[in-house]
Amino acid sequence: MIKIQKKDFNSEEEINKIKNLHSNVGAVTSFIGYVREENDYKKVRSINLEVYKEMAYKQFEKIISKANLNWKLVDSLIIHRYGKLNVNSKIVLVACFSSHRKDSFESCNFIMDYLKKDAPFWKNEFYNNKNEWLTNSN
Amino acid sequence: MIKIQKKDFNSEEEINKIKNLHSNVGAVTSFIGYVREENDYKKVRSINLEVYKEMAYKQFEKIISKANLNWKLVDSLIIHRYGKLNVNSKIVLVACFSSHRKDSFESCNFIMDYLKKDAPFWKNEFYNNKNEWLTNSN
Amino acid sequence: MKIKYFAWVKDITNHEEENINSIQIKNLDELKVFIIEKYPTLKKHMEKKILRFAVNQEYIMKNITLKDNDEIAIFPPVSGG
Amino acid sequence: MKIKYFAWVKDITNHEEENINSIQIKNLDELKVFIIEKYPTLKKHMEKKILRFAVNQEYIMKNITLKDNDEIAIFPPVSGG
Repeated sequence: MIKIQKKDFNSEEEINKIKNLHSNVGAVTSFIGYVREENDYKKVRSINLEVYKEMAYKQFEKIISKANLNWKLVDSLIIHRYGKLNVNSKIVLVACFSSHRKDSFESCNFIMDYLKKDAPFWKNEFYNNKNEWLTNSN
Repeated sequence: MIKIQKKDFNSEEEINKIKNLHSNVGAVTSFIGYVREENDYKKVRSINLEVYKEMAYKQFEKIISKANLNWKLVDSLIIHRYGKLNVNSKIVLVACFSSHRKDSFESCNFIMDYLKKDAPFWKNEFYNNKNEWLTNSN
Repeated sequence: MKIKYFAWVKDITNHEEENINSIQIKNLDELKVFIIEKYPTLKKHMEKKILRFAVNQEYIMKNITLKDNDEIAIFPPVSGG
Repeated sequence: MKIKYFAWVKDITNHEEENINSIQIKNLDELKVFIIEKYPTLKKHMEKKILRFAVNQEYIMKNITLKDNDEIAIFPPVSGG
């Protein structure tokens, strides 16, 4: 399942909704990313996360397909927020459901790797008196 | 934080309690283990998980210390249940809190590796008309 | 074709999206030339190969033919997650 | 000293724990001999090196001296998580 939304999520509820569909799931590895207070020695107040939604859905579907080729997954979940997010807010949840631990761990790491590299989201960090776009290069 | 308890837990609440203490946490990797319906081609109804509690606390503390030597962790959490657990119940939650993703992923995996190998818990699986202790060898 | 801009590229173009219909733009390279002429500030970023291009929501690294109903996005490196 | 048994070892001994006080048991190897004599069924598991031993909640692989107030646990391989 893929969700791209402004609102916060409850990871217990979101994971349960999927877990309840599958009695053969023994392992769920999940990753939650948060807005940190400090980045690159600057005090962050909030971020504005911009998204290219249609592309994000398409790219998330692709990466989940790739993960399914490489690991035995029963199900998977990506929730990525966008819009204004204060310090300490959740940004992203990735959860991978499998019978055995190794598959869920490795696929969750794989999906996060991809997501960081290719998912079309852009962070605009707000400090006390200015704001700045974050990019890998530039 | 280490908890060894009979009762179920809410992973969102448990993770939030710790996350709320630390504004420098950007990454939480967690693992949840569940009772699966089928194990080794046998239909499981429930398990009884026996624990050597004093030793489990001591061993969990040790492994968390080891994880802290190897990775930059802000905090960590192990909740391990014991007693009678029905199919689909949560057994264990391990969550690792760090500034960056790599530390939380690798340490969570490390703690689970250890836990599976050395934590003094024993599963007694109940099937339709018999029960059986699970062990690595034997 | 529809062109979409994101993050600081959008700050430079002052548009989220625009429709460009020119018989002179038959492929991505020709679109890049057109964009630089319209937004000269983007030139140095284009030259440093900082910008990313997506055609119909897929990353495109080389020159490809463009069709009238294509959606082309131009944006800086991503920073999600 | 206090001896604790877990899982199917406990099913064999029929005790969760017991106190053993013998001047003849000065180390772990001597305790193992005593245990096998008391619970002959455990002998084959002991010989196959299936059993695990913990002294004061720490795994012990070799022979060590035991003190009166030590807590010794005997159990099968673990299966937590």
